[in-house]
Amino acid sequence: MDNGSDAGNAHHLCRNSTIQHGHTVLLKLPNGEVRSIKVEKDSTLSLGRVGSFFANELIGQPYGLSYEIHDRKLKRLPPLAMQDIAETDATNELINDGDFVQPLSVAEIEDMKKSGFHASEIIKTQIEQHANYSLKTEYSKEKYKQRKEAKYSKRFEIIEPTMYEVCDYWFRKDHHRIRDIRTDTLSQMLNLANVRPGGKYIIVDEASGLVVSAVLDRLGGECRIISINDSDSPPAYPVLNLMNYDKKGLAKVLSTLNWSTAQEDHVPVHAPLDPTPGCIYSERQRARLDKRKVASDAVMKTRSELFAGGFDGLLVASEYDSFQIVEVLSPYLAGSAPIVVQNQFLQPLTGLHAQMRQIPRYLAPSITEGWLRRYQVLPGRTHPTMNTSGSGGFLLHAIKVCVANIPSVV
Amino acid sequence: MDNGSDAGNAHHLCRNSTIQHGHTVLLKLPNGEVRSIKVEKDSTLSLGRVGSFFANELIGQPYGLSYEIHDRKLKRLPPLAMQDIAETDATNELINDGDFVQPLSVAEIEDMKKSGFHASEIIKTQIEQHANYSLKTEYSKEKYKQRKEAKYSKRFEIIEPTMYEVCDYWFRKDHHRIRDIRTDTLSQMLNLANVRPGGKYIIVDEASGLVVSAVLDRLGGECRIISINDSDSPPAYPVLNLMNYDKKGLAKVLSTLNWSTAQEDHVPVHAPLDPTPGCIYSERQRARLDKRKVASDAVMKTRSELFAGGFDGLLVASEYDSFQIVEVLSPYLAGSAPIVVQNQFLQPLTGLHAQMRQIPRYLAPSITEGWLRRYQVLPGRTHPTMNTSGSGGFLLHAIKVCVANIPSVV
Amino acid sequence: MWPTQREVAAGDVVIIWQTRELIQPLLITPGKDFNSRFGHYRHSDLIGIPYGSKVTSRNGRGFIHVLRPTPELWTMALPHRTQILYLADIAFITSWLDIRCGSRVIEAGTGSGSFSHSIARTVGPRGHLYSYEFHEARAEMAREEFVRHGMQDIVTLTHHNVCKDGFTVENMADAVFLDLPAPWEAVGHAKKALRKDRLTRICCFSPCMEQVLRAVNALNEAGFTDICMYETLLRPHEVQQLPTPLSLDNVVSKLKRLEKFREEKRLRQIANSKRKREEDSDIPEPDKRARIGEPDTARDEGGSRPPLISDPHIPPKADDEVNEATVSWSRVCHEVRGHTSYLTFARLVPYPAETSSNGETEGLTTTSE
Amino acid sequence: MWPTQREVAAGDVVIIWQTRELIQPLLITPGKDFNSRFGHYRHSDLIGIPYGSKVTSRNGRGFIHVLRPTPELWTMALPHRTQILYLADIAFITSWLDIRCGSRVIEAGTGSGSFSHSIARTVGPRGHLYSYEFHEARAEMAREEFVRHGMQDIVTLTHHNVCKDGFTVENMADAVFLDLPAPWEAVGHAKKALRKDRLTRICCFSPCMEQVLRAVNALNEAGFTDICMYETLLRPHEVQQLPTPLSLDNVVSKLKRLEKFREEKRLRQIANSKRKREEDSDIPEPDKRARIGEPDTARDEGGSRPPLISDPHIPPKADDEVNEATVSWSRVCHEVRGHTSYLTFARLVPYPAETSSNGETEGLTTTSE
Repeated sequence: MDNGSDAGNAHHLCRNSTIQHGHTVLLKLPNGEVRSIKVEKDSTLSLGRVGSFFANELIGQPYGLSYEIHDRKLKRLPPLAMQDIAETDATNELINDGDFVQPLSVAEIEDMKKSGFHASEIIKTQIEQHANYSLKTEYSKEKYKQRKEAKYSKRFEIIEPTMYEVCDYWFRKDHHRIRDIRTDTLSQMLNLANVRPGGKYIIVDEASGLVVSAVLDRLGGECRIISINDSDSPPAYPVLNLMNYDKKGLAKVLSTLNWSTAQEDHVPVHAPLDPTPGCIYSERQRARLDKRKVASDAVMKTRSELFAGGFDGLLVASEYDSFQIVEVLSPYLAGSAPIVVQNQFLQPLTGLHAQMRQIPRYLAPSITEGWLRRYQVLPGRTHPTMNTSGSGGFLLHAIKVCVANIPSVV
Repeated sequence: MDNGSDAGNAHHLCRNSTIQHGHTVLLKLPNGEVRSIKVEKDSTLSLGRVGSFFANELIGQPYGLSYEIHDRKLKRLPPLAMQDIAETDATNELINDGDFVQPLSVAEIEDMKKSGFHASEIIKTQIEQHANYSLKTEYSKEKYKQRKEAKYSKRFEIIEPTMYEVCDYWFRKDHHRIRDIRTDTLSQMLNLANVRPGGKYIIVDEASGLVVSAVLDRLGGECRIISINDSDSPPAYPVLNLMNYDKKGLAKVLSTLNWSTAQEDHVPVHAPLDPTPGCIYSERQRARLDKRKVASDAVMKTRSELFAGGFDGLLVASEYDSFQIVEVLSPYLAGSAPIVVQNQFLQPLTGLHAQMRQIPRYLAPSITEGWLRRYQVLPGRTHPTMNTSGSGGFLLHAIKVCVANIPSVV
Repeated sequence: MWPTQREVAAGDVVIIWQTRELIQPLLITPGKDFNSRFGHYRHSDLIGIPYGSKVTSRNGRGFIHVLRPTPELWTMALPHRTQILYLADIAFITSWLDIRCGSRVIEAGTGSGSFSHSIARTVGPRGHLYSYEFHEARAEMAREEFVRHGMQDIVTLTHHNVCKDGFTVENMADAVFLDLPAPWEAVGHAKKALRKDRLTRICCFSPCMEQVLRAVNALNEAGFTDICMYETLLRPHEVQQLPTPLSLDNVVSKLKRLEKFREEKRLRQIANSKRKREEDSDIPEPDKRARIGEPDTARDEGGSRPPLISDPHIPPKADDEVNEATVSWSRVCHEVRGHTSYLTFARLVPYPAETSSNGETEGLTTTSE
Repeated sequence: MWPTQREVAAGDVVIIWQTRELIQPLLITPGKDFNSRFGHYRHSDLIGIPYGSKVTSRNGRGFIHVLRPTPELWTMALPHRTQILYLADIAFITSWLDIRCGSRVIEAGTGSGSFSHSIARTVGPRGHLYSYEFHEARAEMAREEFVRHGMQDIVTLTHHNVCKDGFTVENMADAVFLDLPAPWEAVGHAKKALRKDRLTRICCFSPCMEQVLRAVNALNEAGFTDICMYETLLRPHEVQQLPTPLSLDNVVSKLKRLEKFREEKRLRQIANSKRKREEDSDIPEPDKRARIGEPDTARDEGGSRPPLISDPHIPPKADDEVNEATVSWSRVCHEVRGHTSYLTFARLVPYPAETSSNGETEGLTTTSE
């Protein structure tokens, strides 16, 4: 059973099902906005207009429930039934297209003036806009009312940090930092890479750790991941923060190399790791030496693990020349292992495709683009959302095969 | 009123509303296939399994009706009501996905054998497939029945050659030859180019004449078109054949230059067009000289017309370097005239965009991709078609502006 | 419709293009000024200049483009009275309904007039648009707009509830377009208005699926055939000029230099610390010494990084040999329109059964036109 | 599930990849042969080779790739018993339903097992899939397949009409997936099967909109919340190696050469004809002469064109200076999948009201796990 208590287990990086001190959690506000907030014991959490409450109120609570704030105390609310829900598009639709339900804005009046309309025409329009509201269908009125309600409600929901929700949150918040990877594309990456409990994966993740987090979450840590980055420091994977993993448990399943240490002919420039005989060291210096040795040993161990090969899949979301990446890392894949490369542009994958299909080691490279459509399903008002994301990224996938010619004859 | 009789009028290239001797018409067969056929007086037209009939039966008939063949005679049929219609997807769906309603095919049996299945398993599957049929929902049974019916019906429909139908026919028949221009994209081209009665347009049409035909059809010939092609012969515009235009009327609204004669510094290498004094000419030679002179005069006149400029729009569907095309032809556009360039690939338009936006003469170049979705709307069975076209082409549009700096001060 | 002469004249409605997001109509009125954050302009200075001109504000605050209105530009510039129709829908509907020069078309309701302008342009003076608007003030505004745009001879606007009262014409329209909340209530009236001597067409424009299902049913019951439904959208692509993707070689050489630099620094620090220890050998507590030295070292390591060292949050893409090459890549814009409305189409076929008592078995007849 | 060892062993199910369109499963059985148009192969020759090997037929007729099965490859290779689920839907449903290592999942019906294989792979031995199939023979085939694929410990298959008889488990599933013609009939049963101690999720997979509307209603009435609906598809892009677009300069120079050639030819013909006329001056009828000469000239003009002259139906792109440069351009394949099904999702929230009599006003409680 999922429970935060066994997060330290080497084989399990379970998702926390209750909120604990120090967790970063996602909250959905009445206007649909999702915000991340750190729950520190004994602190006060402020949600702006929605109100403030004591963090301790949340600690120990399960994820996924809704609350209302009353005098800094939380009251658990029943989930909203469909008839109580405002339009999915309420905000966008009214702002972009539905100006007609609002009186003329200052900008509109300015525009009318500039367009040579007489003052009388402007006043007429103003009146019309108001009249308009009373003429609107029940449907529109309801929308307007609900939007007003959303503005003033004190309701919020703790979002369960599933991979889907975390990806969706980042895609809305800052799609550039996750390289435009939308929920559908991320899901396809996991399936195309045959991510399964017990698997070993090589991941190049310049998507703020989204791909690494997704694999870890999908497998509850029952896996081994080597991630390759481009920096001399361990990679900053801000997405991973939302998973609230135990650091020690994480270190057991996830190791990192960079493009230099991932080279087989890499010669570390490091100093002797054992104390130089005859030198006197302070305790701190000794501790530093030890730490260096531990770090260096870890890199050496990860290198050996990478070079030993036999990995079950390669997932790439990187800004660098993707053909080079695939060429450098595919030797460490087992035969029949999938290769999945993501890009927010089509053109680099087109080039990658043209290069890979020249090489027999890569079977059947294919490029796909995800297409996703969300619908509003309120009674009598079913339609796709009026606004949507234009692009959720592109994928190239292929299968690594062995080029050695094995003949067979009947 | 639309009528073929006034096709010779210089200002009208009306669409024919009745079928005449010599017309090429589109017929829709019971299986949904659309075929083009030339209606020659006193001939017999054969529609394969559907049957044959005398061409004269069709002459004088309006477009858009349905018939059944009885003893080489046509019987006019009422249009099909919704409840009599087979699934839009019937054919494709059953072939691609619905193998389950069919007994195993020979190929499937072969595949099962190869996969190491025992004969007993294959027989079991066979039986299952049959059992399956009896278990199917009423819905599937109906589909199956209707498909069978479609196979044997003698019904056919004369399609009215609207621009929409003609584009759709060519898109299905040979999308390469119309450069992947789908109905939605073609429609957008006409609107983006502000095609309106009385307008003058420059068109580069390597889409088998689809763009030229669309503009002519939209305006009923109330326009002037100069088309530029890449050959020394007049362009072959097979799409235009379906419009069944009167040749003389057509010549009055449509003239053609090629990339050589469209150059301002072009010097024709032509021989003297008047008879050489002292030479004796046969009647035929004289006629040939006259014809050469007429052709040459026409080219000269078209050149003057082009170089005089003031055109209302430029439409391009070409394989050549589109930036060169735009640069060569945009000087002949009036200020504020739209430029619309189509391509079946995105990449060349990306390049064109990058080049055009460096040049102040082109205002706001924008690239769009058409998206079109068709639904089946049978009672209780509403859904988008299971198969669809992946791409209907890309468009770049911009506005030609005047670069001369006009200052204004208050 | 809008004038077609080459130069701007007094009384013309022009489109002032300031930015892609700021496009607005302007009625050229001598004596008036046009003021915006892109400068101040006299209307009279615009008279006589060619359409499509770029005009610079003499005070140097900017420039504008003076464009000839088209229905497409008008749609980008018009004052929204209702949710408007956009290019993809208008273009597709026009084609499917076979609206051409000379067509007679019915639309209900007029709304913001986006469709009306496009259809009036297409049918021209030989055709006609019968436009119906239920809402009185909106109808009045549209009527004035049509006059201002010189469309009064092409468009007849009627303030009218077509669901209740039907259309003002009978047996004469080539095509009907219904943008109404309950199109099924107007389908019967539409059938009356359509001409019966040839194939005619209808389109219902409805945002919700439930409306489609009801409209389809009503069309079928009214005898319309070939009922089909479409959705169409434009996917706008944006082009970006980006540096060519860096080779891994650049990263590796940078990481190597970085490692070497760090190691040299560390050795320098050890040497320094050793020298200090030897110099300060009178001090008996090396641990304290080290403790004092530690923060320095830590600060040094953290604070005096060479410029090559990366912030771990920003991958270090730049290198000594800066990559000057760029590529033009494109992608669909991040946020795009995902839905406008469902377009339900149908045809009305002039089958003789309509006028004869024995259509089923009647032989071939030729309609006279 | 399928073995994970590196080499092919007897009894393994492998995927034989011949072409993109010809992918099939093979049960490795020593003594058997595999024959196809890409050659003949002994099963025993495949035993011991690494997965992912390319194997050449010794008779030189071709080669095959021997791949390790994955649910994705299986979906491409499986014998279709029903319309199957494809990657985009399976992947998205898995994510939305939060199916992970260790999850307990219900699916109805089993169908061709495409979804079952993917889910079994994902939940692994710590999780479980309860799969229900109404159709007996289909259930039997799936059961055998699951055994052949080593999935019997992960999947429990029940031959059962879930709409009528409900599920065999209660209060224990993390997620339910309904691929049924009338999912609304199973929604109540699904609610019973889902665990109540935490957030759980459901998905209904329906091709038609009318099914969605009914399912949404049933879910709402059963107390499911956050009801939403999605569609997802993959757009496959194809890459083409094409010649770089030709410059207009090439066309112009070609057209000029062509014009010159024609003119020279014409002058030659005139000269020839003149010479002939002078030679044959005893013949009194130049008209007839010309008439005789005419067809020759015509044939010559039409038949002996230089190779540069274009067929008017095929634009002449080639030139002397042939453009060797190519570009890699891509576009979406011409015919693609346009719809699979609508995915209706909902959540079941463990609100205390479920277990308490006064949920509306009850204060904050902490569920114990």
